[in-house]
Amino acid sequence: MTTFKLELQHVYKEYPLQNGSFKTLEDISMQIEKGEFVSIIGPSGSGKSTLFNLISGLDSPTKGDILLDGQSIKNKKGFVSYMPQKDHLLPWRTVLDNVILGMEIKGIPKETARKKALEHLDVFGLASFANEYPSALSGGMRQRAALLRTILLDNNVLLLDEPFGALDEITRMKMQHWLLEIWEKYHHTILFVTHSIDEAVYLSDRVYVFSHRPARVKEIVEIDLPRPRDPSIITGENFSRLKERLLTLLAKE
Amino acid sequence: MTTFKLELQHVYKEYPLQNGSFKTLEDISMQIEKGEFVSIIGPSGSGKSTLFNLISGLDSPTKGDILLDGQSIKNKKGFVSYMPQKDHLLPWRTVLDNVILGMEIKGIPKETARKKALEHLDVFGLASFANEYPSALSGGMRQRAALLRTILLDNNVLLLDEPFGALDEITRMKMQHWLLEIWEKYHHTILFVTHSIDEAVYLSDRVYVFSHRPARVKEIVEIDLPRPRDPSIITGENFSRLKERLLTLLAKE
Amino acid sequence: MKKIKNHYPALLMIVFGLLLWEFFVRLSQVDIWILPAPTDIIQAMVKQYPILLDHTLITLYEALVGFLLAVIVALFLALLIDSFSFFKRGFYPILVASQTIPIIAIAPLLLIWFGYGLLPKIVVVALVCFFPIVLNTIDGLNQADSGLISLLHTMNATKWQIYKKVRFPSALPSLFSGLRIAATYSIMGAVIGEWLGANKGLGIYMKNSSHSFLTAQVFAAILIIVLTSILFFSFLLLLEQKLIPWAKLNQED
Amino acid sequence: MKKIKNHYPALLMIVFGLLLWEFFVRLSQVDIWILPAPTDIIQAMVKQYPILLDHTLITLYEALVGFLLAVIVALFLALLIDSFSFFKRGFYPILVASQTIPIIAIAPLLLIWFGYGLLPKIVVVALVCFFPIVLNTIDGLNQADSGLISLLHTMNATKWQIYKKVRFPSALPSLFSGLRIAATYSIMGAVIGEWLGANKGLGIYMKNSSHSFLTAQVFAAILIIVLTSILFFSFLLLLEQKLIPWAKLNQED
Amino acid sequence: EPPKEKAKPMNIQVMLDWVPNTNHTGLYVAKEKEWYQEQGLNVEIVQPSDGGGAAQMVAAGKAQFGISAQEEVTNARAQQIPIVSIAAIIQHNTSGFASPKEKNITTPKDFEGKNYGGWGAESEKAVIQSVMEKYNADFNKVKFLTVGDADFFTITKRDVDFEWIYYGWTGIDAELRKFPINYIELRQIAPELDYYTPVIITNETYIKEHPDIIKKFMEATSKGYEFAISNPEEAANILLKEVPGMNAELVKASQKWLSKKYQEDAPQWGIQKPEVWSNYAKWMADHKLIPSMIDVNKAFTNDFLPKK
Ligand SMILES: Nc1ncnc2c1ncn2[C@@H]1O[C@H](COP(=O)(O)OP(=O)(O)OP(=O)(O)O)[C@@H](O)[C@H]1O
Ligand SMILES: Nc1ncnc2c1ncn2[C@@H]1O[C@H](COP(=O)(O)OP(=O)(O)OP(=O)(O)O)[C@@H](O)[C@H]1O
Ligand SMILES: O=C([O-])O
Ligand SMILES: [Mg+2]
Ligand SMILES: [Mg+2]
Repeated sequence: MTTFKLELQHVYKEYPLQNGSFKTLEDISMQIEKGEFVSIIGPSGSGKSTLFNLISGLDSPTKGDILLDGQSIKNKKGFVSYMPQKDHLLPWRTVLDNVILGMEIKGIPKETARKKALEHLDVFGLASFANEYPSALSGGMRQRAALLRTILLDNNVLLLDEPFGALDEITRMKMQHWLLEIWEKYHHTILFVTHSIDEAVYLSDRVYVFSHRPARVKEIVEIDLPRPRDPSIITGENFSRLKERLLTLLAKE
Repeated sequence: MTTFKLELQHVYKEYPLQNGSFKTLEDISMQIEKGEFVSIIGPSGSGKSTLFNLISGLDSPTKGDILLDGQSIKNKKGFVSYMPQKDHLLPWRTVLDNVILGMEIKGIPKETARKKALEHLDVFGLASFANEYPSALSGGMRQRAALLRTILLDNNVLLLDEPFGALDEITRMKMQHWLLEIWEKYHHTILFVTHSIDEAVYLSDRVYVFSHRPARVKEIVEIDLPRPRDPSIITGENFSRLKERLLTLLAKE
Repeated sequence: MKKIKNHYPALLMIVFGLLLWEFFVRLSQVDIWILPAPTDIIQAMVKQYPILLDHTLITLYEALVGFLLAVIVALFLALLIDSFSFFKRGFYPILVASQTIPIIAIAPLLLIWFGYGLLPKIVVVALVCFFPIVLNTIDGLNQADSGLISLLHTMNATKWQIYKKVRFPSALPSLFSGLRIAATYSIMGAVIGEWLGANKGLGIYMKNSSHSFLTAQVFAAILIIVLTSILFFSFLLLLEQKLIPWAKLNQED
Repeated sequence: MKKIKNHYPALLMIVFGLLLWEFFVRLSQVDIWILPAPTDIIQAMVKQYPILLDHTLITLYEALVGFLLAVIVALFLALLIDSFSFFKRGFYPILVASQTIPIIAIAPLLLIWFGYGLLPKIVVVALVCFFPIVLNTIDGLNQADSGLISLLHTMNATKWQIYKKVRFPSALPSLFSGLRIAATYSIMGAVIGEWLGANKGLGIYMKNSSHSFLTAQVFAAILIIVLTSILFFSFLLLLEQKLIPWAKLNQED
Repeated sequence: EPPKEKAKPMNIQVMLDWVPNTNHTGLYVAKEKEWYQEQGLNVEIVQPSDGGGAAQMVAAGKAQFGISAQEEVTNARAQQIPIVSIAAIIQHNTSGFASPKEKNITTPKDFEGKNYGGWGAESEKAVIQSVMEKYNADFNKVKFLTVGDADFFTITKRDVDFEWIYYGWTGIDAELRKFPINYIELRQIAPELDYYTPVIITNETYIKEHPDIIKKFMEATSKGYEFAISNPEEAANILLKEVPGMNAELVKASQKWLSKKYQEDAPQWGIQKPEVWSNYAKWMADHKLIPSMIDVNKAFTNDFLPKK
């Protein structure tokens, strides 16, 4: 039996509500190998963010198990870098000090951390805002700061929940490009939630399509496009085929 | 001289910062006729949300004027329905009571407002969450609630700041469809910020392309596609041409 | 509910403390008029039960009426101060000043102004109680999310609507902090008020007992003060949890 | 800075109040030993200047040391209570109890335990001051955004790191509310402590003056108490604005 | 005699000097036996704050009568505060210096090197200085500790060697507790300090405007104290009934002791002698406790005592 980098085994999740409880995740299983880039798409409110909360140890599954390198990380924190859907920047820290938060928590000296972060601020278009408080940032800028904070946390496995949702297409493409570069360089394993089918196809090795709530894995679509991928492949035929396929799957919901 | 529904005349905006101040909007002029659907696209952090803050009267331009039906509404509130980029749901109100907030403020009795809102909750996929607090909603569900709240406010002019940013493509298409329906039925004038070029082209009569900060109007692209528009036009040639054009304009930034 | 339910640790600590106290007194042979043992206090309480009840009711009446008066005055003042920056700047120092004056020092003035009846006691309670309420209410009103307020502004909400729908609800937790502090002080305030000149009430009972060297009776009165105060405090805690149901969901850990 | 700068309204109201007082006393011919006019008070103050200074310094010393003691104890307790739910349930009622006991009632015990020196006064100040600080700190720590805390949890932050980076900063405004309330009470606390028995200090000065029917001197002492308390309060307000720079940006209106 | 017409009873407030104790028994007796009622007076007895306040209240006309002491009245008169003493509740000064037996303080000479616990007034120091000088003792060798409101038994547990007490209360309590003390009665060592404490006061305006009411009040009050003199046991029970929280044993013993002291050698309860007033005022002036000598004839009067 192979051990996967990240494996979900029959994960269930129920939430209590004002009136009764209801199921959010139903029997989710996933196998992700080291270095894979895997996306999840699914209807709004199906349970994607919930799944990330479970993997990151913030919440615990009602049933099932979550394995990292064959070891259960159910309820365990700190094994993956998680960028939540909301940016959660600390209002009392400048942009620079926000992005080094993860490093600081790992015990890296503040000065070292700042130096490392400053190298990246430019690519993220945040250089001139290093010393501002988050209240002076636009929505997209906040998201970029949150992404940089996640990457700098420097774990092997990244969970990214709609990291580019608030970015214009050009900035988004730049960020996508940069993310692929980082991924290839550091051999991250990435689990990626997006609402953009284009984005899912362009970035991923594999796409999990979730059903409506309670979310089940409706289909797993292999993205057999060659790497490295050039932005121009978006206009290619294979790309369109895959896109069509995913759209159909989602539309059926 | 014609009077426009909404007109911006040489609007400038500067913000103070920790170190000095800087320009966000530079000489923005726009003319929007009654019943038009106009989108704004531009780089993240260029000043789109800032512009909406000015039109809604939340903030005041450093220079220039803003006219509604020929009357200045600079610094005046309550003339337009504004859906900000952040959802700003009140944590102490249930979903139902959040969406009727605007109606309540207009003086509509709570029960009447609730009844009207309940009619729409289903289309928005929020029916079973009517009595939950916002903390139980997913990111996309929050956004839909915020949109419904804005529409129910029932002003002629709508400012929508990335209303569909957190929605999956299927839900997004459903919402787009619904928005066009509402728009045609009630002859709203809509100003729409989006990061999706597809979305801008599919929905708009005209697209304003903003430059990098400080934002100027870089180009105005007329979308001469016939209405009513079917989702299938996305694959058409005219659509692709317009999309290409906008992409190029943005990429040049 | 967490704070209210499961009193075991508190009970445990109190029982443990009482036992320690009892043993300490018994073993060290402290004179009963210096420090009576818990059993002595209970004995005194049982023996004096009808007299104590009489005095307790008077003190409670003063405390409750004074507290209610304080709440009314405090909310009114908080609103005034919050609404008009003129009042803020003018009243704030005066409010503070009102708290820094040792009440005992102006006892003769209070008597001259308010006589010997219940009024001066109620005034003392109100004086002691209104300050934490005002201060916490003002701070709470200021802590309201500026985004939510902006949203209501765009809807052209009146000042009062913004209070009702945003600033009051978000000031509630802070207001309740203030109410709890005030409740804590209210009964003690009544006792101090009685000290200024009275012929009934727990304060008088304590003073007379103290000068008759009946320390166990003094402690019996203190016990009643402590217990009723805690009851009052707990009641407010319960009320808060009833009035702020949405907070439950946010405060899981 | 807004609160501190621009004192005109406060000054105006105070000057107006003083004039009213002066005229009232002069016109109604109230005896000087009942209610001296402001000019009488100033006169007494000038005449007694060196003696008053002497007593004031002692009282201030007691107040400051007691306040600092209270801050240390309060922060320690708040942390303890916040960290261990056992302590929360156990200590909370005891804390409340500690505030409901009229200090005068246990004056003999304080004497026996702490003697006649500065210590019992410092203890009284600390007793009066620590409670609002504890309560506000605990409430402040609980108000921290649960999203931010979750984020740090995913980074496997230690409890202490979560305190340092999230919960303390977000508790700061509430903590300062508590500190300001405590500061308000501190000097009055010292005076009450002196009342219970002392050789020097404003409390003794007032008591002796009152015994000799020198009411103007009593009011001179009250004036000093009020002014120094306001100074202390304002200093904390300034400190708060220094320590919470990010709040400035959020609180525009 | 019953009132001629059924007039509404007059509301009267009496403010005490301290917590209710056996010094006040006559008032409570008169109230309980409805002797005030018979005079058409509705009397309310009010306890003061720790800062005292009866003199101020009476002077301000917010209480018609109050309990005070000769020292306070003298002080007040020196500040032009128009209060007047209308009866001495106890004929002689029953206060003195008490100390636990084992401290061996039997004369003022023994005060040297000891700690005195008091309430911090200048007059205390002057009194102690006076009596010590009579015994050629060095006043500077006494250490003064201000202990405020705390009582004899508490403070002598902690550093204090001797305190100034009322024998009728604290002294009796020591007897009951079998707490051996040495007691130096003030009037024995300094006859000039045999001043009246406590006294009943009213104010000058009230005397001018309502002499009749004062007469009625004193009529009933005298009767109350006379009852306490002849029926200490029953009087004590009345006090206990009227005042919450008191120590019955102490009240009864104290009442028994005081019953002989209220009138003592005077022809009638309440009588005040001019020389007691002038001697003490002179002593206060000599010791700079008041800025100048007062007119003692205005400070007290026997006019309202019932004619016997
Ligand atoms: N309160 C503020 N103080 C200072 N600068 C601000 C403030 N609000 C916005 N800005 C700045 O103004 C610029 C424009 O911000 P705005 O939010 O309008 O951008 P946007 O076009 O909406 O971006 P996005 O697409 O990312 O939402 C940004 O550079 C931002 O940093
Ligand atoms: N704390 C909670 N209590 C109750 N229900 C919750 C809670 N959090 C999430 N849910 C519910 O679980 C479901 C899944 O939510 P989740 O946030 O995982 O959706 P999502 O797939 O991320 O949606 P989106 O794409 O809109 O972000 C939703 O129906 C939501 O209402
Ligand atoms: O006056 C007191 O607060 O004890
Ligand atoms: Mg989500
Ligand atoms: Mg924006």
